Amino acid sequence: MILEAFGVMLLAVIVVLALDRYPRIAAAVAIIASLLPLFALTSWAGIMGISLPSFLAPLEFESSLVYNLGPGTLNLAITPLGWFFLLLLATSFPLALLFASSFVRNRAGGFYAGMLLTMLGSFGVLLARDALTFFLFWEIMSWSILAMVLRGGDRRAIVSYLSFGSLSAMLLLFGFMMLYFKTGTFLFGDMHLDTSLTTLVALSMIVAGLAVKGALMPLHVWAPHVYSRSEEPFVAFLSGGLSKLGYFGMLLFMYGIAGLSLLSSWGTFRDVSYFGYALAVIGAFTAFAGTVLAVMQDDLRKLLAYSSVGQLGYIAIGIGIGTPLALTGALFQALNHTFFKAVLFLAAGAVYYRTGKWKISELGGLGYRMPFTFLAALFAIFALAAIPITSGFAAKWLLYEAAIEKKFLFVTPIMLIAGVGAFLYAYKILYGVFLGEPRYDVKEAPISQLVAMWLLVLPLVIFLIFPGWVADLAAPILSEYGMQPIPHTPYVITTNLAAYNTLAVIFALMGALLVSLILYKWKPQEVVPHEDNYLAGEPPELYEYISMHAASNYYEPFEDVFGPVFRRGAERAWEIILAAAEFLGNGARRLYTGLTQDYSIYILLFFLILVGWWLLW
Amino acid sequence: MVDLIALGEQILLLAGMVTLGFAIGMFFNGFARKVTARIHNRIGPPIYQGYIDVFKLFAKKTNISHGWIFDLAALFSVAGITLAFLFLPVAGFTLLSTEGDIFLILYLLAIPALGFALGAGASGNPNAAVGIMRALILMLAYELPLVMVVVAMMIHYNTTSLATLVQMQSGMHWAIFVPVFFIGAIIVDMALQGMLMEKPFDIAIAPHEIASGPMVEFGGKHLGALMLYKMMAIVVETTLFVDLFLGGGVVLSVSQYGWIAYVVNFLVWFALITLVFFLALLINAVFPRFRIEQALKFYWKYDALAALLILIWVFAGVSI
Amino acid sequence: MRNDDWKKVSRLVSKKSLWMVHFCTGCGAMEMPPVMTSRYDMERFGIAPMATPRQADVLLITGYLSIKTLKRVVQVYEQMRDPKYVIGFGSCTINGGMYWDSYNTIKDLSKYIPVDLYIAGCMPRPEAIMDAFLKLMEMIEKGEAIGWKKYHKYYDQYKRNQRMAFSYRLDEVQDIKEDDAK
Amino acid sequence: MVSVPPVLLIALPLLFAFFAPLVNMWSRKAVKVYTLLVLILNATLSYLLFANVMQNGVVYEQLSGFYPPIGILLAVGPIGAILALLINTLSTIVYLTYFGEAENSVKFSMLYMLVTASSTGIVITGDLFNMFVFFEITAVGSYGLVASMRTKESFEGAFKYIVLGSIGSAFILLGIATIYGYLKTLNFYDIALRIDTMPPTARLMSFIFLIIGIGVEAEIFPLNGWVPDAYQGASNRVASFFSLGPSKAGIYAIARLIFTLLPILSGWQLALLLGVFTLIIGELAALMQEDPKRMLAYSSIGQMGLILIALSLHSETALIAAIFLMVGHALAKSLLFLGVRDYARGTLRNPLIAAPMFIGILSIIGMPPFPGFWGKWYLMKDLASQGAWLIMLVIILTAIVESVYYARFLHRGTGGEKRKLSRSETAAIIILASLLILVGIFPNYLYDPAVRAAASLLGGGP
Repeated sequence: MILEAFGVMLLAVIVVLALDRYPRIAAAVAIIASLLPLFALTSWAGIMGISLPSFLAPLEFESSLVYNLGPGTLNLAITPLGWFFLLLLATSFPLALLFASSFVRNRAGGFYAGMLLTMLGSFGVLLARDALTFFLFWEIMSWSILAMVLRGGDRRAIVSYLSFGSLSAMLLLFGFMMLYFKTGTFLFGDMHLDTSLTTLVALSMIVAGLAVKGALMPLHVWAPHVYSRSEEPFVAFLSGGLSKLGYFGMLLFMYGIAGLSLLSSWGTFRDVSYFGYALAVIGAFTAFAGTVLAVMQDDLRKLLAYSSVGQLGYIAIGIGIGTPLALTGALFQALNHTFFKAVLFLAAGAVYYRTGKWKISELGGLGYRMPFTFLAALFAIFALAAIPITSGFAAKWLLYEAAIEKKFLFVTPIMLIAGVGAFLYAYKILYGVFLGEPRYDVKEAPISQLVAMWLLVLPLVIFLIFPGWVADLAAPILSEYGMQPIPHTPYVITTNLAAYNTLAVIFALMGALLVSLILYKWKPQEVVPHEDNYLAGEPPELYEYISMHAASNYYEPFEDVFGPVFRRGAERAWEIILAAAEFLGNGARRLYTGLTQDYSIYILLFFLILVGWWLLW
Repeated sequence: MVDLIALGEQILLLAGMVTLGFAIGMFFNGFARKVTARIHNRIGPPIYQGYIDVFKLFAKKTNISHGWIFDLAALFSVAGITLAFLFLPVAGFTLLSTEGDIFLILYLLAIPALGFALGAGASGNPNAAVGIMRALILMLAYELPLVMVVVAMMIHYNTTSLATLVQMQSGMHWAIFVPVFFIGAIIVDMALQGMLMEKPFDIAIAPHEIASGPMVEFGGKHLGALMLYKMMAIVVETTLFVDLFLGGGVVLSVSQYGWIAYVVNFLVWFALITLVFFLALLINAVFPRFRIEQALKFYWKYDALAALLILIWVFAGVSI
Repeated sequence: MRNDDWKKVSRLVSKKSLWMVHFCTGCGAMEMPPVMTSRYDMERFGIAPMATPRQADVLLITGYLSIKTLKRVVQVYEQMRDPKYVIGFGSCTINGGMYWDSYNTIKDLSKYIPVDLYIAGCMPRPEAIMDAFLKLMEMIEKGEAIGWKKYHKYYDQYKRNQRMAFSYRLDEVQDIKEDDAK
Repeated sequence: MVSVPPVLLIALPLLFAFFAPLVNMWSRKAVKVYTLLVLILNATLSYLLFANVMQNGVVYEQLSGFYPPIGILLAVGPIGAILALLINTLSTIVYLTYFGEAENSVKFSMLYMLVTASSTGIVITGDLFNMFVFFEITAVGSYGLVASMRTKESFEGAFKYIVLGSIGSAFILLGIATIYGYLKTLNFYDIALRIDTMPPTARLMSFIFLIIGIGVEAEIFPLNGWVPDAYQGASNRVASFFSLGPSKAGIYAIARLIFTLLPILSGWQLALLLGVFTLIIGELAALMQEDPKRMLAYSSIGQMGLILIALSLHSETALIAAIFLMVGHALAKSLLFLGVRDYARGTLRNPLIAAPMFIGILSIIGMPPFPGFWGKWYLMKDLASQGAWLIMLVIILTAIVESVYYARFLHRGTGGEKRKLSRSETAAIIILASLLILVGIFPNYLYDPAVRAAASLLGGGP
């Protein structure tokens, strides 16, 4: 069934390519095709005892699919971990396509084809049960992303993506091959790793390769360029969905294949393996630096890109700590990030669709013009900033608890301060784009875009009320790793340190809002136009000469303090490496002088060297 | 049925405490102005001035709004600060604090701030935007030493729940009596100065520079709601400090002394938050204002460095 | 409680909390600091300076007003919320004072915005200012400070006068006069 | 299955090539069709031969009535069959593009047929001197093909090629002479049988002579000075043809040399070293190229290095990898060379060009599911099982360098106004791309022959 689904998707790729001139029909075909695998998977999951209504129960996953390809075998199976990420991807993907149906006008066929290919690749990765399958689908996904980046046509984006993608691929390949050298098999199920150095190096390489896609610093260089120079529906899926695959891989390799005991065998610090500790520290650094860089951006897409980098860092922290609490937190954060970042990128797309502007300092006042877009973005921003009226808080809370539980004294403050930093850029988006001086008289975004955004907001609401459901989803994953699921009910999550009851928060908030609403509605009010604003009494007719939108260089004092430290650090390093390669390349190029006599002398010299070598031997 | 009655009692208690909290907050407004006036060798307003001001603001005949996003400020700031208050242990009453922990409170404190910022931004006044920018950077600044000390404490006491923390400090085992957390208390008090936006950290409001910053467009009932928020925020933030370092003001055990304990604890709590606020006022009365990057550097250099020492101390203590 | 009683209570309380925005137009602003600081300390009566007209109840016009400044003053006055009061400082606001023959200053402030209270003198002493505030409080309590109501009632007249003042060309003034004639 | 005498593959195009001027006298326009028909015929024959070899094993044919080792022997093993099929099919496809051109040169068609035939000859012959002859024909034909553009650059390229090619031929001849002097035989298998009787000095000497000579044709560093200039000077069609025909024949000859003729340890080590150097130098030099054709030429050098590494590892897995790499490279590079005609902004705006070229690049940088990926995967697998981490590291680093310059290359084609290629060129690159996809998605169709070829080569057979 799943192979048929893949076949259908491939077919759909060709069909949408042919429908290049009819974007709407192509979109419809792509959406239908993107829903099919989900059905196929659910039916497959149903065979194995998973069905959608009861997907919250702990499950058994067994049977797998083997497909002999000649040079290798593809082993596919659905696992709890894969299932979790599949749900994220398969729900956000059709919605991104729905958004695209009104957003993408030029060369639509190529767009949908590329999107379907990325989806195909990511499905394969999630179902893979051996290294070959994993790598094969991983790279299919990787180059279809490249195809989408090419549509943007930005030099830095293309070069940085392809070189980092290649680095990631090669690290993975190297790692897989080292594991093959140690175990003689590519099958994940048969890999029994020992505690040798080779295994450690292999695992580190694999994790580093995966971290490239997960945009962990300092391997994140490609992400801002790619996120900021591609079409928004795609970026929404890339940042929301595909970047999670890196963390899926980390979970798979660190806990599914290597296992906690193996990781601990290389040394532990307070019951956390050094391996995990390093990952957590890198994750914390990423969370902080990503946030600081996001605050400094003026381009809306770049801001969101760095924000993605920062938020993904939290997932790495959770995976690094590696307790049930932390892993649940990491999965929860992955879930949240999928949806809120998709909403934010789509909202940015909707804003661009109406105004044609990306710069925050050039936008403004759209909150009253595009109220539904604004509200969706506001909700996503609440989730991003982990305000406890969305599900965003529960994930961060789990991670904080996990870090405190394991006594991560230096990581926890960094995480927390990165969380505060998120308020800064969150407000920059809100103010710069949606609040302040209304500069554009535009309509609300098209209905398809609104529907896509609001459907993506929905999970944020659901898991606000029922954070326990995520813990339910995480339970089979944890039990596969030999861990106990965290104690929870649908509303209450309990840890050794404290408890978090969402119902209490929600009801208290409702009560408080009710009281303040009564207080507020007590007196009538009139709405005045934006021009009626206090500017030391300056009369409104002067407003056409001055902009009242204070959004350019919004955090200038902040940039003065942090800018010298953080701006373009990793990028500078990458440029230096590239320059070194170019230096070597120039050297190699100069060997080809273009003179025939030189080449003849090369041959002669080569001959003499060979003879000399032989004589000496 | 019994459950319903218990629930009703609980809700009444919460409502009563919230009302009391607002009342104390309004009292603090007059108190602050009186204290400052006395330090300036003035007579100052009557101590009930806060009540009058709020009443007057809500009694204004006409109110203006810049649209529905602008109105969110009033709604969210009052509701959010009430929510934060409810999740704190106050004077021996746990209220809802067993349902959440310190991180929840830190994030709940962001609801009114973001709501306020939302409304201020929606007014479209550049002064408001600049004020919010300063407030957010200031928040980033003071949060670092604050969370460093809080994390050190949480790891030291091995809990993140404030209710548990207060319980562990009962019997006068206050955290402030632990030498290292005495330093911690000083650090957090510095952070509190920023949280309360008293001088030298009243950068966001700065009436003479940016026309009271975020509040520039708020008048009448909107300003009344914001004043309620500001006043309640003083109560919440000082209570947070008292809960962290001064055992939440709990001196008598309820099981031993019955209702007398409630009264005494309440009075002690009130005395302690007044004391903490009074300290902040003393600093406020004599200092000029920092620039925002000076504040950032102050917190991240000196305050955070001191907090780092505490972290290192706890680090050493834990690993032994 | 009847509506009138409520209004009375409201006035009684409101008079104890007068927030003012002082428009530093002329030399009168010089007299404000002594009033605010420890010598006279007007905060005793709940009077506090405010940064913006949105928050303020009292507008102080502290001296002469040029035409250009008047524009701003009107803008500020209109941004204040009801009930709002105006106090004119010194003779400049009453009859132009020492600028009585200037082409560029207004002579009678109450032509343009309703003034509840004038303080005579050039300059008025801080005691006079304190006295004015107490007088204003009294007026508020009695319901006599009704400048804001007058502004609503005679809005057209005030606007006309303002337009006359703002017009710098004679023919514009002529036009306004012709409009009035109709 | 029809049994096809292998000699037809060589003889027919040679023969028909000489008839081309006659056809030309009859009708100038018919020459293209005529050539195409010959090439199709040859491709069909090569397919039949391939099927035959796959079914019945190695096909031998002795020419001119003498028995081996005196007579000339044609021995078509699996690898020869694969390469013969590859060369003939692809040269047919590439020739298609000539139809889009107004120019109609009978000389070009003749030379094209000639080089096709001789390249095929190299891969199916079983005789050392015969191979030399074919090398000479290939080389001479290639000089002409390079120069057929009649521009300054093409003459320059052709001249360099002539000089270096002649030096190479001289070295081959020296090698052959050495071997013949000692063993009095030219048959591969005869030599292989009796090679141990040669004194080690002479053996090594002949190896050195031969590898230098063949290396010139197989684009091995430092013998490949002609490559960038010749590829740049040649027309796209010719460059494309070179990367599928003569270069593959050259690398095949090296395989033959190090597997059958002189299977000595130091030879493999030398080949490995050469492969690594060629890979590094080729990829690094390509990094700094602005001209797309020149860049592709350097990239070809790098790929040759990779293939040479795979060959010199001397294991079955690595040989399978080498075959996948050869096929992948032949398909992808000939595609790319065709696609880069007038390469500039806007080329990739045209989906019919962009998609095939994208696929070609993906195959070259080793992305699944294209032949290049299978090649790299197998090569790495073999290296890993031997624990050759250093070589793996080199391959990985060069792959990253490769992706950087291909990324720049791709960027140069984006944006701007949509550009077009002629219809026949578009058709050719689409066909090549679909072949890449087919081989990539159904690798087992190439995998089984490759396994046989590897077994046969390792066993010392053809």
